[in-house]
This record gives sequence, structure tokens and C-alpha cells, in this order.
Amino acid sequence: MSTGSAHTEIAIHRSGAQRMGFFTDTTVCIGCKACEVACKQWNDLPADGSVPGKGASYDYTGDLSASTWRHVRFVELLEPSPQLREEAQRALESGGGNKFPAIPASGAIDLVDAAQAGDGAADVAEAVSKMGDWVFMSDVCKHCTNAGCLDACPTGALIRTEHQTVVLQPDVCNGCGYCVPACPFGVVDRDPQDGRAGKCTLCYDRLEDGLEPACAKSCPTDSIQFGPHEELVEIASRRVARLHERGIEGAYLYGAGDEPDEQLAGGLGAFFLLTEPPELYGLPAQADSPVQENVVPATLAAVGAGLLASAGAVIAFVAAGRLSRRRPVRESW
Amino acid sequence: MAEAHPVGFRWVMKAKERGARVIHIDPRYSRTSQLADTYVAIRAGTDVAFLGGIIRHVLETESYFRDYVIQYTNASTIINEQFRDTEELDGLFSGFNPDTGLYDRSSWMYEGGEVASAAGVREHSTESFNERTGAGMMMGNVERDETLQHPRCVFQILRRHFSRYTPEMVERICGVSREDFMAVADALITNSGRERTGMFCYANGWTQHVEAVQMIRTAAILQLLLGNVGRPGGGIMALRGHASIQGSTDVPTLYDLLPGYLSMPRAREGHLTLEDYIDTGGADRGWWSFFDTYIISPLKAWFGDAATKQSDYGFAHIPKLTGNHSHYATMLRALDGGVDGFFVMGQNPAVGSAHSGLQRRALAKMKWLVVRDMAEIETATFWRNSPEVQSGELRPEEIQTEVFLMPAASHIEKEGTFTNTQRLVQFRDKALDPPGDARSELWFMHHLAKRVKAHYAGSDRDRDWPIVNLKWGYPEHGEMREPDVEAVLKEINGYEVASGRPLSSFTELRSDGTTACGCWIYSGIYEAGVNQARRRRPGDIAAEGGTVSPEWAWAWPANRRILYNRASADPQGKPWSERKRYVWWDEEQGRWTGYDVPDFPADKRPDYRPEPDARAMDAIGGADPFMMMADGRAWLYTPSGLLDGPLPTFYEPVESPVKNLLYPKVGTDPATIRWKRPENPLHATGDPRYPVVATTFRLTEHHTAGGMSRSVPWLVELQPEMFAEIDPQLAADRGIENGGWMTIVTERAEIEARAKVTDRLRPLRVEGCVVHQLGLPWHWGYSGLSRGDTTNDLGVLTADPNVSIQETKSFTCDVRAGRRHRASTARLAGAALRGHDVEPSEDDPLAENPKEASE
Amino acid sequence: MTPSGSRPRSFESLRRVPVIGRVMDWGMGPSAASERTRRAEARIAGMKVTESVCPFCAVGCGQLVYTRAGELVDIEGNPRSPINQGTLCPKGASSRQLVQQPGRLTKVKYRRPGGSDWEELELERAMDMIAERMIAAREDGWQDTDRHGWRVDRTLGLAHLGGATLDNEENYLIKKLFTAMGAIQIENQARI
Amino acid sequence: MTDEHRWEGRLEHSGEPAELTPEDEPPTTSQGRETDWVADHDTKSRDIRPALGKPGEPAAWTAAKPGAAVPLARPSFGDAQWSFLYKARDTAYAAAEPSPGQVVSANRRMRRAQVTDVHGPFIHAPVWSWEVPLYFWFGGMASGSAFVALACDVAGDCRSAAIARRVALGALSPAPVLLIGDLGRPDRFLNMMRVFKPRSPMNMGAWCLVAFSGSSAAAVGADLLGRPRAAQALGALTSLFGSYLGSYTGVLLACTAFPVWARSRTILGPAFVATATASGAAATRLALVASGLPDGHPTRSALGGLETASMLSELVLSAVGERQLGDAAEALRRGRPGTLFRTAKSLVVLGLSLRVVARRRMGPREHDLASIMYLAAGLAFRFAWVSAGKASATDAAAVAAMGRGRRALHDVRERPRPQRAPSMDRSQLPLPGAARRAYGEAIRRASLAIERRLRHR
Repeated sequence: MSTGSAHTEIAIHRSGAQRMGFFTDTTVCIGCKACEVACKQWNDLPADGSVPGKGASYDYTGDLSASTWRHVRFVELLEPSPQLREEAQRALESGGGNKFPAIPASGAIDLVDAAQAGDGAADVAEAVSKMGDWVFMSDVCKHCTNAGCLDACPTGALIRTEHQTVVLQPDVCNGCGYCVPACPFGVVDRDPQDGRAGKCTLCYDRLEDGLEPACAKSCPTDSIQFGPHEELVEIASRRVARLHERGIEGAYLYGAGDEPDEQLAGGLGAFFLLTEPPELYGLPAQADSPVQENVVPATLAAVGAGLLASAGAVIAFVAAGRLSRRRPVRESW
Repeated sequence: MAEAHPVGFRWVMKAKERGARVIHIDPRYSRTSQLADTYVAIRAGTDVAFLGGIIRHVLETESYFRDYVIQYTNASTIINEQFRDTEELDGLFSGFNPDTGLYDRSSWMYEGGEVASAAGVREHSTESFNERTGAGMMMGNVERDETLQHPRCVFQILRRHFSRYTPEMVERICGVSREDFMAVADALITNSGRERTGMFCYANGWTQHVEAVQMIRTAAILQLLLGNVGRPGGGIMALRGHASIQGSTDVPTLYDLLPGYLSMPRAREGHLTLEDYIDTGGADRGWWSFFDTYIISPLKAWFGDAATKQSDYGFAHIPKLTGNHSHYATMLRALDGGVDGFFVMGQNPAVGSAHSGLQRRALAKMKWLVVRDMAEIETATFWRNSPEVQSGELRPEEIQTEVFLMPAASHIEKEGTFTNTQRLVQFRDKALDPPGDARSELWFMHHLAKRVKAHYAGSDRDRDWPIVNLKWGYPEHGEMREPDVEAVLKEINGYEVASGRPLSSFTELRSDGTTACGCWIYSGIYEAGVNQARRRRPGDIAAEGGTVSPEWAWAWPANRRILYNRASADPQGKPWSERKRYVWWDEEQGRWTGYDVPDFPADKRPDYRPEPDARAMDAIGGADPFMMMADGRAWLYTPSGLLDGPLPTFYEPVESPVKNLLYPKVGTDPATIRWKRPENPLHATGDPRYPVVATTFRLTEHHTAGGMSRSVPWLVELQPEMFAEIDPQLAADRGIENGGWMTIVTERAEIEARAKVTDRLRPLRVEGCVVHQLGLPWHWGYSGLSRGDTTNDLGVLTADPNVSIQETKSFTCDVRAGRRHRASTARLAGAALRGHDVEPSEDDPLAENPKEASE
Repeated sequence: MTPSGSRPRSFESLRRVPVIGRVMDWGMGPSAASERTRRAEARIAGMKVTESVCPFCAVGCGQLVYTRAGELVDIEGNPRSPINQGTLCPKGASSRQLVQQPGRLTKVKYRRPGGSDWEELELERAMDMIAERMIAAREDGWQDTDRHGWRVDRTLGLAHLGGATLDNEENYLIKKLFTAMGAIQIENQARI
Repeated sequence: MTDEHRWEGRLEHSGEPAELTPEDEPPTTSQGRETDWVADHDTKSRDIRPALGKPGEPAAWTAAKPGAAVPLARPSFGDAQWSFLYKARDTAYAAAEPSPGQVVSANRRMRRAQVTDVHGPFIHAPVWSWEVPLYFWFGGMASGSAFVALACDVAGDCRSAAIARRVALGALSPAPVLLIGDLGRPDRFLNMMRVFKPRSPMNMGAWCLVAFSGSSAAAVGADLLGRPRAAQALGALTSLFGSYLGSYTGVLLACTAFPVWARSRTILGPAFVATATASGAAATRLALVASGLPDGHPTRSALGGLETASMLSELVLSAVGERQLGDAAEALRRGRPGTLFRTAKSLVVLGLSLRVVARRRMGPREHDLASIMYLAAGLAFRFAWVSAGKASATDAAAVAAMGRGRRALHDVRERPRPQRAPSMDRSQLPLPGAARRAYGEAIRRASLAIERRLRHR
């Protein structure tokens, strides 16, 4: 565990500044997308079109992009599983000539009956028990302690500010696109029309004036909370404990409260309270700055190979020279 | 609520974290359902059965708040002998006339007295107007039985009336399982009483039904039984859909109302005088005894010096009603060529009104149309790209309607007040001038009025009297010559005619023409010449009672935040519980006090008992919190004021796939307004061609008919396409694929939508069959950045008899896979043309035959 | 507060190497910040603000409208409002674009009978034309009495349908003028 | 409006449904529906006025009055209600004290929980277009040529060394153009040199490119000025830079979150060096042949050997890498990258076969052809690796698996995700689809024909 290392990365120093962040509590998110619009409003981001909906979802945003810095994910746990549909279909087919089949058993929800009447009842029962699980999560840049984009940026457009947030300076970015694959969370993207990369700045300009970020301000249910990181982690931990108390055993923090060697990218400045495994929200179970993870071994291997190659070339020539002195040959190899 | 009022839901979430239990009942699993503790799927339009079931449960288990019910409601009041309940008449109340489809309501009266409703005479038809309902308001003295044992007391009638609404019946009608039903009922009961309160929130899911008023009445009865009215954390919250929709009923642009819920005068034999009007509309007991001051003051405000006792304050010149002139009735008249010109301001009937294909055809029959909006909305472009034009039924070159599309100012480009859903009147400051020729509606009306007045100046025709004498002296300012909004607000508030001093309250109003007031309930909003709606002191909302924030803006009436808040204290004036204290009697000061402005005469002692012949407010006892009612009590039973029954009764929606299990002989509501015309075809109950129940809904990302959201790219990208939510079983049956196209068909139209096959909609088992429900957002039309088919094309015109609202939350349809093959409303082309052949009647067609008899 | 964080081992051990380790942090410090970033501030600092109310649903959220020299710059929630405490829903948050929407009308558009396209009209001329038509429609549909001979003093020639985003004052003038004209078919969104 | 659609006065249900024109017919496939959807909707609704400034140049961060406070806002985050649910302390929102280790274990449990489903997308595909792999190829060629120049010098073939240095400089010259061309804001290419940032491979690569081109140009200059010793010294320096220039591109790709790249982190650099060496040697060899270096000259022979050895090591590295990748290697096998890899490998095999055949029966022309094949193979490898990254990024299951530190997430069911509509703006190869298909077909046929011929012999 290293300490103080991030300080050497900080590009702007102001006294009294502390780490600020987001705590996004998905258990109170109502999926209204106010954060998406408030973000676009404040940061003057254009509407960049929609992706054709994920089937039954209300999510037409798809993912974060250079002009979408907040994205409300709709996790459809209740989308009918293939089995459930098959069962319903089978029940229908066996239903006889009626427009709607007579489905045995009592209760109001026939889908359940339909499903349970068929085979694979266990799967179906599980799927049905998942009904009513429709989870919303407002995704955003994580402002990682070990930020891949920050490490990758060749121009210094990405900097760490006095609030220890990772901010992209639009007046510097030249659109090289390297931050895009360097982000393990799929946050940064390059705008195809503007040419520059874009991502959440945690409203750096607002923070300078003591205003909270636009998304956190707009969030009707305070699912997005903004504040000093330390304080947020404390609230979040208490919230987890509270939810466990209420029987929501699945509640956990994504990006905060971990043992040092289990931290996500060294700990996230914007962390989340989730209730399902991270992969259901499009989040990796573990991630770190790809640059920090790979740059040392990759460079060693690469430069070593480079030196080896030039040495190999020299050897090949010297050997060929010797050979040719012994006997002139036709060109081979 | 999370879906359509996300910021309102902020407080629900807070309540939830404080331990409140949130129950969501909806045909469709929405964002709200996800956040609620309990979600109950219900068949659209069966709310009366569901709530009726809870009422029965509350009565049977004796779980009502007895003290509250006996003291504050008319449970103990005895009803006259002639009254017959639906139990005895198989679904009808006494007094039904099958020929007119109307009730003679004289048999619904109290024993020994005759009362009119708090809202005065509100009925829509001439016939009902001529009944003697109002005069004297409350004749004689009612009889009560405080033991609630009298067989004809309201309580016993209620018990008998709801005895059919058993949990089994609820299950069979609503498709709600017994367990779910009992869970909801128990939650309500355990969260009501002295220490706790429960609250109902509803939106258009209740209002857009032909039984809308009765649905809300059922909730009101339940809340009264549980003691949840007039108390903090209680009540029935209407979640209204538009910024100032409350204001537009308070200061009404509605055909049947004058400002402040006074009814428009009805034509009657002979000559209607102000005195007749006050006689029928006023009351001699309760707050409505000040009725005369409330009608004379606006006449004074409108006609100024010409409004004198001699001229009867110009009352004779107020136009009079002879029947239903509501929006839908008007559009049907227009379809018959009976309306020359139409102003549409910030409204989009071509998308937003039911049976919108018919609306557009009506627009094409008008001579001229003025549309005021910020963008080119569908109503303004119907002649160019409506489905009727696409199908070739209408051709632009044949549409003779002249259209003026006027650019409107946005909310920040004009100042004025909005009244929000909790009656809070908030003033908006102006930030910018509107761009180009865009102007506010205030400017438009003002400059239109000036032109009209100039035209009629000097006319001595009787009919021009109100225009000639119309007081219109609003000062103008700025380059645009915008009228002064505060001058209008001051007129609404009221002023002393002689001095021009703004009035401080409606208690200052006089009936002698010395005061003028545009809308009595808003009196006090300009108290002391200060714009009270512009107050912006939130106070400390964390303090006890601080959430009332009495100095943030201004709520009508008299800045009261909870109506009838006297009921938050017991008959002796002490709070029912310390936890729920709100307004109470302070013996030392000898007045009512609390966190809010008491909704009661401030110094009326709780132990005051009126003399038998007391009149006006003297007739209201100190323990009668509901002072707008002649008897000071909340009405479980409504002897007057409603056209379709004194008690709510479950009737199937007008279009329903199943028969009425409770009252098979009656079926649908007999008093419903049905406009039987060829272009308004109705599906019969159980029509096998239309087995699916459709219900409409709104999305968080869009606003009503899309005029304010489908032109906003940030919103369009969030919800770019029209879709329909369909359950997997029905989808499988019809071969509809998730994300694929589907077509929804009714007799009126067929529209296409992307299918969202989802368990958010679940088929319900109701008696004998499986009912599939379809969820349809209704935001789309043929203009704007995001276009799609219009859900309202599917709807039929029917209306609640009390308020003339349409039933779009429940109608039947069929679905099939694939896109539609022709313009959405093409199937009605012939019928609409036939409708045109009907000779426009000289008078309102409804006056002849107000309602078709039910089948 | 110092951030704690694990780093991938190889990278961290490289950074721990004296002198050379520091090299890994080159290019990250103050040299990376641009002058503009150093001066960064919220654009609304020092700007004119107006208190308004959201025009969408009936919750009545307070809004703060920031403008500069006649141009709208920002609309956000009013933190002082006890209704929304600074929050807004997506519709409310988009209200700046509602005002600045790409298709915003600024000129009167007129479509003549049988016309197939819009024409532009001067505002005053349009007002004159509307007033004329309104007066004609009033006269055309006038009724002194109904079929029973009862007095009605009204016109059925014109109708009005208002949205519910109109101000109370506007509604008041609408009702006042139209009633004085004798028009009764005055309706609004509340019935729909 | 057509006549068929016009109302003709028939009553009720006027007219039969009009026949659908083919373009009205709903698409049958989900892919088709997406395209249809994109066509239906105006995805270019980006015409909004920024609050201040001009479009594309957001005015954020500039105060109306610098230093002034924001009106009606309390300073120092006074308005931030960062937990109105919690801060007011009147709710039970966070009313529980976590026991020690409670959060840690909850996190651990859920992050290790079994998943039956993953919901992508996890990461963004790279935005790089065809310029980047082409640059990799040229850069590699330049550094390979630098190696050759050094080797020639050491072996004493100064003439060839000078030519190799020119080849290096020549191969390098398109590199800046390509690099700048791929930038979103080409006018800001100099910002690459704004900082010196050792942890950013791209920054180091940029500096290395500058150094390499400087020393390489200087070496060529020295050659031209007839200063062979200086040229040799500069050539050696160039070759040193080349050892990074040829390999950093592999580091660049390895330092990303894409499974197929990141998991090949120790393979990519060496593989890229191998390709660089091979293509540098091949290019130099062709240049030398063109410049009249006689057949049988040891340099030609050495170059041929170098080419072949490098290409063989590339093949071996690829095979090792593929084994290492586990399921993530799918990205190398399927779709475009798969085709490219197969093309590259067949080209190598073809080159190799030619060399074998030429050694026995044919003349120098076949050797030249083999060099061209290697060059082409090098190019195909570059394109293959870059497009494999794209494929890998969209493979949600592979990304999820990498997050779990696994080679494969066997219990993961992948959900196909539609492509984001607006990012279709850039095609990967500046060729029309037909040309691309024709190209693939041509490669397939050519290799078949050659194979057949070889077999017949």
C-alpha cells in the first residue's frame, strides 16, 4: 500500500482541497435520467442520438461516451428468460382452440402458472422470483486512484486536480484516442464529430466555485451524493450495514471499503452501492490502470526483444559475411 | 409517481427511509413499482372494486377510526326512506330514468333536510339544472344516530352497499390475489388511526375513466373511515400533470366554471337574475353562505363602474349554459361544422385528446384556427402531414381552415404565477425577452381585447354591453407593450373599489359592489400590495413543522397548506396524537394555532354548538371541521353534487373484455356520456375481436403530447420511439418479437409501435378468462424531432357524467405483429364523412338527448 | 487526506526505485495543467440570476435561470425551494433546451385556406386578422335565446382550448375576455 | 400523394390496405431493424446552441466575471445536499454502525459471486482507424531498417548500410502524417510533446519518433555529406531508438483494458519487433535489389535469413500468445481479425514456401516476391492485431472474465449488443464493402491456386 503517491500526480495545488467524489446509491435510484440531462445541460454536451433499445429496456443511451458523461443503466433482471418464454409458449400451444388457453391453477399471474405447469419449473420459478427486480444505476467516470486514462494520456490533457479528480482539459486534448482503450470501465470516448475525448470532469468548474456537480445537484432522490470522499465512504459503509439489517444481503460497495490489495483501480473516487454482482451492471469484478499493470513487463519484453532483434540482425550479417567468405552462394532464405 | 413526478417522489423516498411503507398499485410495473415496498398488478379500471373491497374489510373488521368517523363525517346521518341502494336495485340507485340516462336525485336526500354539495350546482345538463337542489341549501335539520345503528344511517347503508365487495370478488374482478389484497388492506389499517396516517396518491390513472370521480370518491370514503383527512401525512394527493393545471381550474378556463369554483349560470325559464343565481348556488349554512360576495366581486372586477346594483352587476350578460359544452362536445359540434374558430394555446389536441383522429377531422371543418406554441406542433400542421392527409382522406387543397401559428413565450420569458399540485401559487420572475415575435399569452389576450374593444366601442347593442363595459385598464410596459402582470394579479386578489387598496383576504369581500375581486379563493395573494406568491423564504425545514414552509410562496385559500386541518385535532381541539400535531386549539390565547394557518374560524371554540336555526357560519359547530359543507361534516355519502350515485359503485369500463360480476344487469356505468355517432364506434363488452385491455401511461422523459419534449434533443435521445409494452404470453400468441413492430387495432384506428415484450406487464386471471393488458405511452405524433404513431388515435369518446373526462386509461383493442398497412385512422374515413352529412343542430345536440341509454 | 491505493506490483516497485522511480511521475504535475484550467470557474459566476418555476409537471420545482446580456446560459434547480431543494427531473433539467430548442418559432406562420405551405405574417397584421375573425365568428354563432326561448346571451361560433402551462393571470384574461364576448366553449387541459 | 391513396368516397373501411412498397416492408432480422431504426430517427439532432461560445468549443470553465461568486448559491458546497436522506439525521437511511470487516466481506462476497449473465458493454472499442496499423507497419519497417543498417555497418557493408538508413528514413516519413491524420484534432499534434511522461507509452513513442527521425535524418545527412563515421554513429543511435520505436507499439496496445491485448502483454512487444525486423529487412532487401546489389551478395542472403527468422518467430509468438489468451483468443479467430490473421499467416507460409522452392529451383525474382509477401504479411499482422482489439473490447464475456482474473468465464452467457449508431461514421478500411469482399475473395483464391500449384509439383 503506497501513500502520498497520488500527490506527485496532482497538477493543481490549492490549500485546503480534499478528495471529492460521488457515492451513487443504486437502492434509491428511480432511473429518471435527470443526471444525464443535467450533465448535458451544464457541460453543453449535444444530444448524440440513441442506441436502439435493449429490447424491453428504457435504456436508449447505451453507454457512456464523449458527449454522455452520465448514463443510467437499466438492469433488466425481470426480462423474461428464454425458458420462461418457452414455457409460456408451450402452455399456449397445449391450450386448445381458445384464443387464450385455459391455464390450470389459481392465482392472478398466469405467466407463473403457465411456467410452473411445464418442465424446468425450477428455472422458471427462479426467473419469476426475479420479477420485480429492475435495477437502475447511474454510471459515471470513476475518478480512479490509479487512473488508466490519466496514465495513458500523452499530451497531459488529463490531469489530476486538487480534488483528486481526473479531469480532461479540452483545450489540450488532441484526440489521440489512447485514453479510450486505457480505461477499464469504458468511460472515456472520443467524439466522432468534435475529435476530442470527453468524460466526466466531476464538474471541475463548478467545484472551483463551491457548487456541487450538476448531476448530484439534480438527482431527485439523492441516489447520487457528492461530498468529501472520506465522508462519503463513511456514509456508504453505514448504508451497507443498514441495508444488511433490512435483509438486503446483496448490498455492497463497488470501489470503496476494500482491503488494499482488493481495491478497484486503487479505490474509486466515484463509487457505487450495488446489490447484484458487478458484471450485471457492466462493471468488471476487478480492474486497475492497464498502464500501471502492464507497462513494466510489456516494456521490458518489448525493449528486450528490440535489442535482441538488432543484435540478431548483427549476428545474422556477421554470420552471413563469414559464410559468404567461405563459399559464394546463391541467395537463399 | 417516480415515473411522472420524480421530484415529488423525492419525498416518498425520504418517507420510505423513515419507515413509511410504499405500495404501488398499477396495471403496469413501472419505475415506481421498483422502488415501492409492495407492487400490486391490477386490471385497468377496476379501482372501485379494489378500494370497495378495502372499505368492506375496514367495516367488517371494525378497523375504522371510530371517533373520527362519528364526529367528523356524516356516518351517523339518516337518509330518507325513499332511497334505494344498488343492493336493492341490482346496480342502480333509486331515481334512474332509463330514457334520459339520468338520475332524479331527490330520493338521495338526508332525512329531514335537503342539501347541496359544497361546490354548488355543478351538473352539466339542463334537465338536472332545473331540479330544486340548491335553494335553501340545507332545509330543516338532519337527523343523526351517533350509535350508527339506525338501518338508514349512512354507516349502515355503506356497510350494506359494500357487502358484495369481498376479497374473493376483488380477486375475480381485479385479478389481484387474495394475499396481495389483504396485504394492502392490512397495511392501510395498521398505518391509520390516532398515531399514524396513510396517504393516497393518484394521477391520471384514476382521473381518465368514466368513473373517475367515483374512483376518487371511494378513496375519500376509505380515508375518512380511517381518519386520514385533514391531518399531516394523510389525505388524497392528486398528482397533476402540468405546471399550472391546478391554477387553470381555480382561475378556470373551463366552460362550466367562473373563477373560484362558482358555476357558470344555466339558462332557465324566464330571465335569470343574479338573485336566482345566488339562491340556487349559495347556501345559508357553512362557508358557501358568503356566495353572494364571491359572485358580485368578480362582476365588479370585470365590468367596473357599469356593474351596479341597478344593472344587476351585469350578471344578465354572462353567457348561460344549456348543456355540455366541454372540449369533446365542442369538437363534435365542430365536426358538424358548428364552430367557426378555435384558439389553441399551449395545447395539442391533435395528439393529446382522446380519439385524436376525430379531433383532427374537426379541425379541418373549422374556418380558422389559432395555435400558440413554441414549436410547430401537430395541431398546427394537421393540414399537411396528419394521418388523414397521408391516407388521402383529407387533401390540403380542400381543407379550408385558416391556420395562424403564433410563436409563444417560454416560462422564463414572461412573469406570472403557476399553481402547483398542492395549491401553492408560485411567482416566476422574467429572465429574458421572448425572441422575435414570440409573445406571452397575456400579451396576446391583452392586445386582442384592445382590438375587440375598439371594434365595439360605442355600440349600444345589448349583446355588446359586456365588451363595451369590460374593464381593461392594464398598464403596459417595455418595447413589446407587455401588460403588467401584477396589475392582473392584483385584480385577481381583489381591491377596495373606492381606494384601490388590495384586499387582505376573501373575508373582506362585500356584496354591495364596494369590493372587486377576480377570484375569491386567490384573495390575499396580493395582501398589502405585496406579491405573496413571490415570497421565497423556505424557513428551517428541519425544524418541527418546518416542512410547511408557510413563507415560501402562497397557497390558496388564505395560505393554508392542508385543507380542513381542523380535523388534525380531536373534537376538543387537542391533536389526535403528539406525533401528528398540526393545528390545535390554544385555550390560553383562545384561538386555533399550529404550524399551518388553521382552516377554521380562528376563534371558534371547539365546544361551540350552533343553535338549531343558526345560519351561515354560525351553523357550523366548533367540532365540525368541514366548514365548506352545509352540515360541517365530511360526506361518506353524497346526497347531492354527483350525477351517477351517492355512493361509488363498481361498473366495468365502457370498453371491457369481461362482464360486470357485481352487477351483471347493469354492466357499465349507466350515467356515462357516450357520444353515439358513426365516427365514434364503441367496442361492446366482451367483443371477441378486441380482447386486450390497453392502458395509457407517461414516461419520465416526455411531457404529455410531446409539444414540450419531442422538440428537445436531450429528451428525444432518451426516449426516441413510440413503443408498446406487452406481456410475453400475448406476444408469443401473436408472434410479436421483442423490439419488433406491432400494430394495435381498435375500431377507431390502428397504430404501430415497437414491442417491448416484458414481464412489467403480466396477464391477469379474472373470472373465467385471462386478461392481457397493454401499456401505451401517448407522447408521440407526426411532428417534432421524434415521430411516432399517436396512441390517442385509438381512443373512443366517452365521458364521466360529472366532469366530462374521457376514458383513456382503459379501453379494449387487439394486437398483431408487424407494421400497419395504411394510415392509422384510415379505417374511419367513411364514417367521418358520413358524420359530416349530419345537419348541424341549432342547439347543443346533447340538450336533446344528453346521454344515450346504456345497452 | 492522502489517497490510499494499491498499485500493480511491478509498477509500484519501479516507482520505489530511488531517483528513477520519480521519473515515472514526470509529466503529471503542474506542468500538465493549462492556463485555462488554472483559471477555471463556473461560467455562471457573477451572472444575473432569476428565480423561476419549472414549466413541466405540477410539482412546481423552483428553478434558477442564469442569463448574460439577454442570452440564456443555464437553468438549474433552486436549492432554496422547499419543494425540490435544487433537484430537477430530466424534463426540468432540459428546460434550457426547451427555450433554445432548434425548432423554436419566432415568426407568425400563416396557412391560407387550401394552402399547401406556411407563409410568414407580421405580428400586428396577424393580430388584426385574428381579431376580425374572432368578431365575425362571435356574430355568426350568436344566440340570444335557446330553443325553449330561454335567454342564453352567448355565441357558439368560437371555442378555446388552453394548455395548463399558462399562467393564472393569462387564464384570467382568457376567461374574462371570452366570457365578455359571450363565448362559452372555453376549455383547458384539466378536462383531458 | 398518389392517386391510389386518395379518398374516393366509399364508406367504411375505405379501400383495402395499400400494398407495401419494398422499402416499407419491416426488416426481418434484428440487424436490419437496427439499421431501419437508425434510418427512421434523426440521429444528427445535434444542432444546439452552446450556452456561451461557439459550437464545438464549449465555453465551460470560464466565469462571466472571474473571481465573482455564483449568485443565489451558498459558497463552499453550502448547497450540496450530499445526503439529505442522511444528513438531516431524521431518517434511518444509514442508521447502522457497520461491524468491522462487514463492508470488506460484503464486497468480496458479491464481487466473487457466481454470475449467470453479464450485461455489457463494459468498455469502449478503440477509435483508431486504418492510419494506426499502417503507421505501426511503417514505423516497424523504419526500425527494422535501422537494425539492418547497424548490422550492415558491423558486417562492413557500408554501401548497404547507407541504403538501409535511407530506407529507414523513407519508411518513417509517412509515419507522422498517419499519426497526425488519426488524431481527432490534427492541428494539435504538437501537444504530444507538451509533456515528457515516461509512464505513457504513446508519449514515449512520440518522443522516440522525434528522436528516431532526428537521428535517422542526421545519419542520412551525414551519408550525403560523406561523413561515414558520423553516419555510422548516428545509425547506431537510430537503431537504439529503433529498438523502442519498433516495439513500443506493442507496449501501447498491451497497456489497455482489452483482454486480447492486455493478456498478450509480454507477447505483443516481441511480436511487433519481429514483424518490424522482418518488414524492415524485406524493405531494405528490395531496395538493395533495386539499387543493384548483386545476387549472392552476403547482405542479400543475410537479409533473407533475417526476414524468414523474424517471421517464424512472429508465428511462434502468435501461437504461444494464442494459447495464453484462452477464450479471449476468440477475438483473433473470428470475423475481421480472424481473416486478417489467416491472411497474414498464409502470406508468411507462402513467402516461406517460395523461399524453399526458390532455393531449389527458382531465381532471385521469387525471393523478391517472398519479401513482398513478408511485407504484406507484416501489414496484415498489424491490421489483425488492431482489429482484434476492437473485437475483444466488444466481447463482454471476455472482458468480464479478465476482471475475474480468469482466462474464460464459462458460465457467462453473452448478450449480443447492437453497435452504437453514430460511431459508424468511420469505416475501418477506407475501402467500400464490395472492394473489401473482393479483396478477401482474391486472397482466398490466390492462396488456393498457389497451394494447388505447389501440390501438383
